[in-house]
Amino acid sequence: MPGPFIDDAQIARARKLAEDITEPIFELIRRNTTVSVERTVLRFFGISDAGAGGVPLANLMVDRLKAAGVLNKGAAYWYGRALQMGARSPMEAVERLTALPAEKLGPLSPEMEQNLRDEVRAEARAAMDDFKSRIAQRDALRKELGSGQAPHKYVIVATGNIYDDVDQARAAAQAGADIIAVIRSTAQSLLDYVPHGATTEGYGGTYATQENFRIMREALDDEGRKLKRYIQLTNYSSGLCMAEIAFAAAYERLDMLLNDAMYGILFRDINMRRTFIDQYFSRRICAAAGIIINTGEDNYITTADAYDAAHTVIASQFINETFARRAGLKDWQLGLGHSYEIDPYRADTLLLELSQAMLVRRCFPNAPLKYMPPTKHKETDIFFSHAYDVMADLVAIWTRQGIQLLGMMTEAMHTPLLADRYVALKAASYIHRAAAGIDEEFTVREDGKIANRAREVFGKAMELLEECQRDGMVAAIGRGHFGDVKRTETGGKGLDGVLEKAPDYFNPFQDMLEAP
Amino acid sequence: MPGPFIDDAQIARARKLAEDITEPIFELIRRNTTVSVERTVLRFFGISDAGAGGVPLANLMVDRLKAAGVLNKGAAYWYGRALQMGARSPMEAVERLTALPAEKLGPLSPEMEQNLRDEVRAEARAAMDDFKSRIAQRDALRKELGSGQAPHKYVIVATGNIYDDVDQARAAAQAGADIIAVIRSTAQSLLDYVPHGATTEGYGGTYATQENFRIMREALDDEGRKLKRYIQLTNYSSGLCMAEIAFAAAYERLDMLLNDAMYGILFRDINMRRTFIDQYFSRRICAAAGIIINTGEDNYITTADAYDAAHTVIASQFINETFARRAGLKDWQLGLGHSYEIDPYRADTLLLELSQAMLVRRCFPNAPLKYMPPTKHKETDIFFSHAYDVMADLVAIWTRQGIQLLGMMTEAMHTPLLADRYVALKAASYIHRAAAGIDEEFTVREDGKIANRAREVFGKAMELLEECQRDGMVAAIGRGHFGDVKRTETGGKGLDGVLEKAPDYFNPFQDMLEAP
Amino acid sequence: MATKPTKQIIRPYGDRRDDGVVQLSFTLPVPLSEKAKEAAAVFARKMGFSDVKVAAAERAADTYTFFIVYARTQHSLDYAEIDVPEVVVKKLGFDDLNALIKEKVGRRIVVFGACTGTDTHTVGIDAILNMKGYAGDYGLERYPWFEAFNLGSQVPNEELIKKAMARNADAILVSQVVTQRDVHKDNSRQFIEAAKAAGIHGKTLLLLGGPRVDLKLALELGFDVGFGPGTKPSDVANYIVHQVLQKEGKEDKNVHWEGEPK
Amino acid sequence: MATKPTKQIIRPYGDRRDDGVVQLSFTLPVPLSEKAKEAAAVFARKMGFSDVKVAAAERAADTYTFFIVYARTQHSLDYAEIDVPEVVVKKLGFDDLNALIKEKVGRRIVVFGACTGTDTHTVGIDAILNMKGYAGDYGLERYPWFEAFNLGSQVPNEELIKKAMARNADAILVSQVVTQRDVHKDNSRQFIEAAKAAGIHGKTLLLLGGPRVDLKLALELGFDVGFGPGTKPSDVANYIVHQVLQKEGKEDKNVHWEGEPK
Ligand code: B12
Ligand code: B12
Ligand SMILES: Cc1ncc(COP(=O)(O)O)c(C=O)c1O
Ligand SMILES: Cc1ncc(COP(=O)(O)O)c(C=O)c1O
Repeated sequence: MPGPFIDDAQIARARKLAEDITEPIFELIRRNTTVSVERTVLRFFGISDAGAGGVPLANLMVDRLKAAGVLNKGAAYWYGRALQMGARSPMEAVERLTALPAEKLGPLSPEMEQNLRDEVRAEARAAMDDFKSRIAQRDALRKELGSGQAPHKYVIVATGNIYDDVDQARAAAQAGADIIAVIRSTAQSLLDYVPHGATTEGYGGTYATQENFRIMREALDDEGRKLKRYIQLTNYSSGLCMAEIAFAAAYERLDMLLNDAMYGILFRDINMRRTFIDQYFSRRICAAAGIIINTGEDNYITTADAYDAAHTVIASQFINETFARRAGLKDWQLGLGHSYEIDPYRADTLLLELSQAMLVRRCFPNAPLKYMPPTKHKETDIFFSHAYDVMADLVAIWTRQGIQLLGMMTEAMHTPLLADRYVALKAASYIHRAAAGIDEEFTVREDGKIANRAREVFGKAMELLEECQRDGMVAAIGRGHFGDVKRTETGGKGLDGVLEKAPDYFNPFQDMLEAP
Repeated sequence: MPGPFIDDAQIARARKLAEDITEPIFELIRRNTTVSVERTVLRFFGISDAGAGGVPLANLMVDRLKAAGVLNKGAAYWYGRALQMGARSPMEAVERLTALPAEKLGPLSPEMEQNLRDEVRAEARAAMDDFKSRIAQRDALRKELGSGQAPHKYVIVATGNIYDDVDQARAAAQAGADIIAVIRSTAQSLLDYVPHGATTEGYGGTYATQENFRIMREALDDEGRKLKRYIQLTNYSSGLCMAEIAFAAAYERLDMLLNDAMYGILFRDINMRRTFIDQYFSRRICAAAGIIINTGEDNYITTADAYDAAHTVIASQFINETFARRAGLKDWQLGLGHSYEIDPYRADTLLLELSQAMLVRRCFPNAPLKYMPPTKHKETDIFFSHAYDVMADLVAIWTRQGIQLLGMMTEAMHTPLLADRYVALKAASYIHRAAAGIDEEFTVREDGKIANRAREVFGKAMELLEECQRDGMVAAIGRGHFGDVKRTETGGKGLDGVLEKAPDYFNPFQDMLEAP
Repeated sequence: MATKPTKQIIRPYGDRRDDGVVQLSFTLPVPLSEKAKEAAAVFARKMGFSDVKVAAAERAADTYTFFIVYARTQHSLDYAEIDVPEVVVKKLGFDDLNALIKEKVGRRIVVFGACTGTDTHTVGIDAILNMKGYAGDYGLERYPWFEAFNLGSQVPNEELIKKAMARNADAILVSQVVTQRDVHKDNSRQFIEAAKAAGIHGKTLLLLGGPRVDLKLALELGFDVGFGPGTKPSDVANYIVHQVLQKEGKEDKNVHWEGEPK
Repeated sequence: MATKPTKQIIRPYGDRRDDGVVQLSFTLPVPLSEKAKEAAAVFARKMGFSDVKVAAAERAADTYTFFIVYARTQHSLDYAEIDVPEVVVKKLGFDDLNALIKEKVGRRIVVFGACTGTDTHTVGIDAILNMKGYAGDYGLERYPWFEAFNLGSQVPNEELIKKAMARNADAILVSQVVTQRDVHKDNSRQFIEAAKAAGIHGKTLLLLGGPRVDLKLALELGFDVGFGPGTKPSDVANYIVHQVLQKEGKEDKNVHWEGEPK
């Protein structure tokens, strides 16, 4: 049982600070939209195909509207206009709209405007019903088959080829995996569109496409039925297409998504404003779809030192939590990320890691949490790396992580081989079986190293939150407080995809998603 | 910090029971001697050479005396007779005595007898001084170089060839080993003599010979100087030559010895009486030589089930302790054996193993203890076996074991390769570094599984001790209570080497060793 | 008999079909250095590997370096050509087997077992013979239609043979666990010599078992059969019953069954 | 130059000198069965191993079996013949190197670095360039006589070259960490094409680094040098200074020094 370590009042204060910090950003979110949000709206309407050269229709349409300077009214509005012009299919809607000269895009009579919006709203409701029925299907199967015991064992497949991924995902499920993550190809987060169709070529991962999602989910449903255990699927709602991927993933019945309010800014040099706006809509979708998000605080301590920067993880988790709650996510959907990353050549690392993981548990008692394995200090000595991973398995079960990404003994070399996953799953199963309930066997001493370290880290996290509140998030990020990476508000990729909403901006999905 | 779990009074009661149990055996020990004890006496006098065909002179002489029916007076006495006959060297003493016809072995005049004994006593004192000076040398070097932090990492070498053993022992020391055990060739424990000289052929191990001890100790002294860390050496004072090996080992400055009051009976089918008598003298030597003994309770749970037979380990440890204390050994010399052997496919094994190790700590707070790794359930899947060993590393540091034999990932296949030791040492160093002091971080809950299991095991151990006290050790062993192995008092090997002492039995070394 | 199957070429699977990825580790008796790493790579290439990655070079000691290598093998294999006897008869359970002995043999089958030579590892032979059995499978002592004698460990080969002959045993079971420097082979050969000398070789069934035993080795050494790791008592019971039946001409010589040694 | 050394034949050391023991693991795309085990053994023998022990056969999935094999290789190697360049000059420390630049070059050496292409792994290039450095060794930014520009990650090759040319850089440092499907090679080749197009190839020093980079690969790809895992900033600093001196004719072309890439 993780100690108290700190007063409840202190934790409440941290939460309050995080709310203060994010407050101004919600103002930004309220006032603006992005190309990606608008493409998501179109995808909700079923515009998921691609045109010639593989360019998604949603992109064709949004780019056209943006070029014409009218996207600020909302893509839903223009979709309605296209329908009014007699389009009988999404494809036709796109064709009609993109064919229109800019001067034909002026406003209609107030009555027609009203009609159009009513019609679009009706269609949006139907689309939302369809969407929800997909989620219900997923939940039904999950209930029917049941899941394994937490920590749910999460492994990645990353062959670059969706069909090889399927093979390996099935194998992993048979070897005991509860969650399959299909890692994306390295460059995808910087693409301002979602690639289309089944793909067989990728670097360091496989493209996230709706069709790839479908193929994998189908395979896992099949495998889950055989194994009589539901296998969860996750991918990345991250990069320049956060919201679109959230939609495609939810629609294809994924269970989780990597989704962080700041990862793109820090680790992908994506513009801040763009990221904040996109993350909000993507999280609204996740909230509605019962998707568990996985945040990326673990990444901070791959660039910064894990011992020195431990507090940044905690501070960021409070911020991520606030962003998430305000987007409607419930505590059970918060797979807040953290990891076992302290240099193993230091002394007391098991105590330090336990301290950190217990502190996270203490601060977020109802979140599943997502625990990541050692990566940065992994050695090419696979035997050592395996032993190192085993300690992370222990901390995961000890601190009741909901989700545990299993370490791979070949982490320092290559994306996992089929056998690497097998080895990791077998060890984790052993450790979980051996140590389940260990937290209930001990009381943590309030005067020990674990408790003292937890208090120290929490104290520093509070200082950082205070600074963020005082000087603003933008300044804090500018000073490199998170992951040792510095970014500016107007730097980074994708700022040109941000635009201020017109007064009559229309987005029926956002309205529905935000409805209490 | 291991809990109280049980009352101090209960533990005191266990100790009292063990004393009652061993009491009658000390009667047996007082009244009898063995060929091996007598050979040891001769070795003390420097008779360590071998004759033609490699037969040790001590054997030649003792066999001759036994055949003549006069060994019950003590070999020391006959050694004195040989000296009186003018022998100027051990070799000559043997030659003279073995050449004598039986009828020439009658008693001398009372005065001559007295003289003879005085002379022999004087020589024995000189021998003992020499012996002690060797121990002092060892202790001085140990002090000069210092030892690593406990748990001392103990690895075995077992090539069969002492020179290869030296190579591998040096390599192991460089990789972090604190203690080197040279495993004996499989059949040696049943040999009723100690082989002679340097040996290069053995099965599953290398012969324990005085020369092999010397060669290895010399190499480790050299290596220790280079590493600025004293490297301890251990071997087996076990089988049919317990006491002789204890002498040779002490003389060659070994630091520890495997030495158990019952192992030979149970696992080598050596006669009970023989074993009890031999172990006493061997332990007297260890006590004087500051040698840490390692008992063999870990073996019980390789034949019996580790979960079911956990209490037999505890009961036996109390018995071994009593035997040891009565032979003059101090608590710091008691490397009581236990191990991490519960089937890893059971649930809660880490809790169960922690419980057991904490219970042992609770019962024997001042003993170094010797912790053994998993062996029986090791798999040929070396990655799994490595993960399994890592958990034993954790329990070892957690429960402050003085000595930890490191598990080998290839345990289920072969005696360790050089690389296996390297892998084990690297992992254990990591775990020890990561988790040192973890016991001080927690209070064990008295209502948890760990505490309850400890109480259960202790309770059963008490029952077994009560039974042994009531019905005697012989009966208990006869019922297969220890290691599921049944033995009778007059069965097994080596009974013919036991003989009742004559009223004028003479053994100046025993007198000196027993002097307070 | 199944018809000759078509070709089925396989190669190791690392991250994709047929990539040929193999992990190796070995120690070279040289100090850790760039030269040592290069030597490890040369070694791997000599062993026929390509795309050699010397992933780790660890200083195991001053003059020993431990290497971990990932590489690709060019070799492939026709899996269809791997020849392993086909399973034909379903293995019988405890009750059925006893019933079969009762009905067809009509007397208790007598077996003797021991761990012979200097080997003291009794857990394996106990697993096969003792009541308790192994992995939930009863030992031969439990079978009413077997009469099983377990002589324990460190039993001289001659003694085992003598005692078995005195009871006219149908089968003798020899366990060998210690294998260093092939001591198990030496001891097994000595057993066979003794069995020949006693005139029971070719008559009494001679079974060899242990963690490093397989059918091929046992046959080479002169035994009738060999059983390796994970053997269940019922595998052994089935084998003995079928052999006794075949010896007595009550069953076809070519019968194979599930669970027999391969 | 040392004289040609005498033969030094080595083989892997398992438990004794020259026993040739090697551990292997690999996966075959077949279900776990006796036949699969035999296939694994056949495979190991095809790879030239003898005394093959298929230690473990694990059911990794319904149609995949993971094997662990111990075997002996018959190959040996003449360690004396392994050719690795000899170290001649002692590597210079921080102060000495700065002094050397000041004295012999007489101006600050300008370097530009980045992790180019789609690769975002900055930790490696940061370790070389940033103040903080790596493993207790200062980064190039800390050297008063270096002027170091770190452009970060995901930098297009052309952009790096353009910026470096604008400052008349002495050296350009390219980091490549992601290697799947040889993306690092493709990107590196593209860098070299761009450098050629810009006319700086053969003029500006071009350094490649990353966990899978070594000298051989870097040369093959058209770089001047390559640095692999564990590189310290001072290794790189030494290399650059000596190369600049040699380019400017202030040092002999054949000088080698400790810590240079091998
Ligand atoms: C338990 C054990 C011991 C116990 C033995 C207690 C006892 N009474 O049996 C003790 C602690 C006493 C011991 C001592 C030694 N041991 Co030990 N021991 C083991 C251990 C840990 C487990 C063996 C075991 O019980 N396996 C479980 C049984 C069920 O498996 P099994 O024997 O394979 O049997 C199965 C099959 O093979 C088959 N089978 C076996 N026999 C037969 C016979 C027939 C006829 C049939 C049909 C089937 C059959 O059926 C069984 C059920 O499936 C192994 C390591 C390991 N994990 O394997 C080392 C191991 C076997 N021991 C080893 C050694 C070297 C020794 C010593 C020689 C060390 C020493 N020098 O002091 C000593 C002395 C023993 C001696 N002279 O024989 C080595 C052998 C190395 C080698 N390959 O040569 C091993 C592999 C450990 C190691 N890695 O070094 N050991
Ligand atoms: C930290 C890390 C990350 C961080 C990177 C943060 C950052 N800003 O750098 C994050 C979490 C963001 C990340 C993301 C990804 N990563 Co990453 N990551 C790692 C990790 C854990 C450590 C790398 C590291 O920092 N090493 C420490 C530095 C100091 O070592 P180094 O880079 O080798 O540098 C040294 C030398 O090589 C040399 N050097 C390096 N460059 C240069 C240049 C010059 C000129 C010179 C002279 C010397 C030099 O000097 C340095 C000091 O000695 C490795 C696994 C591992 N343990 O190695 C995976 C790893 C590199 N990542 C991998 C992958 C696949 C990814 C992703 C593509 C996954 C995905 N699809 O999402 C993403 C996307 C990244 C992208 N597009 O590039 C794979 C690469 C597989 C492969 N061989 O292709 C690895 C090996 C993990 C794995 N086993 O799958 N990753
Ligand atoms: C939140 C989040 N998004 C995305 C990624 C992956 O990176 P990419 O941007 O290449 O998809 C990570 C990596 O761990 C992450 O934590
Ligand atoms: C006390 C003791 N003696 C001896 C041995 C070794 O057996 P052997 O009798 O073959 O020397 C062991 C094995 O672990 C032991 O624990």
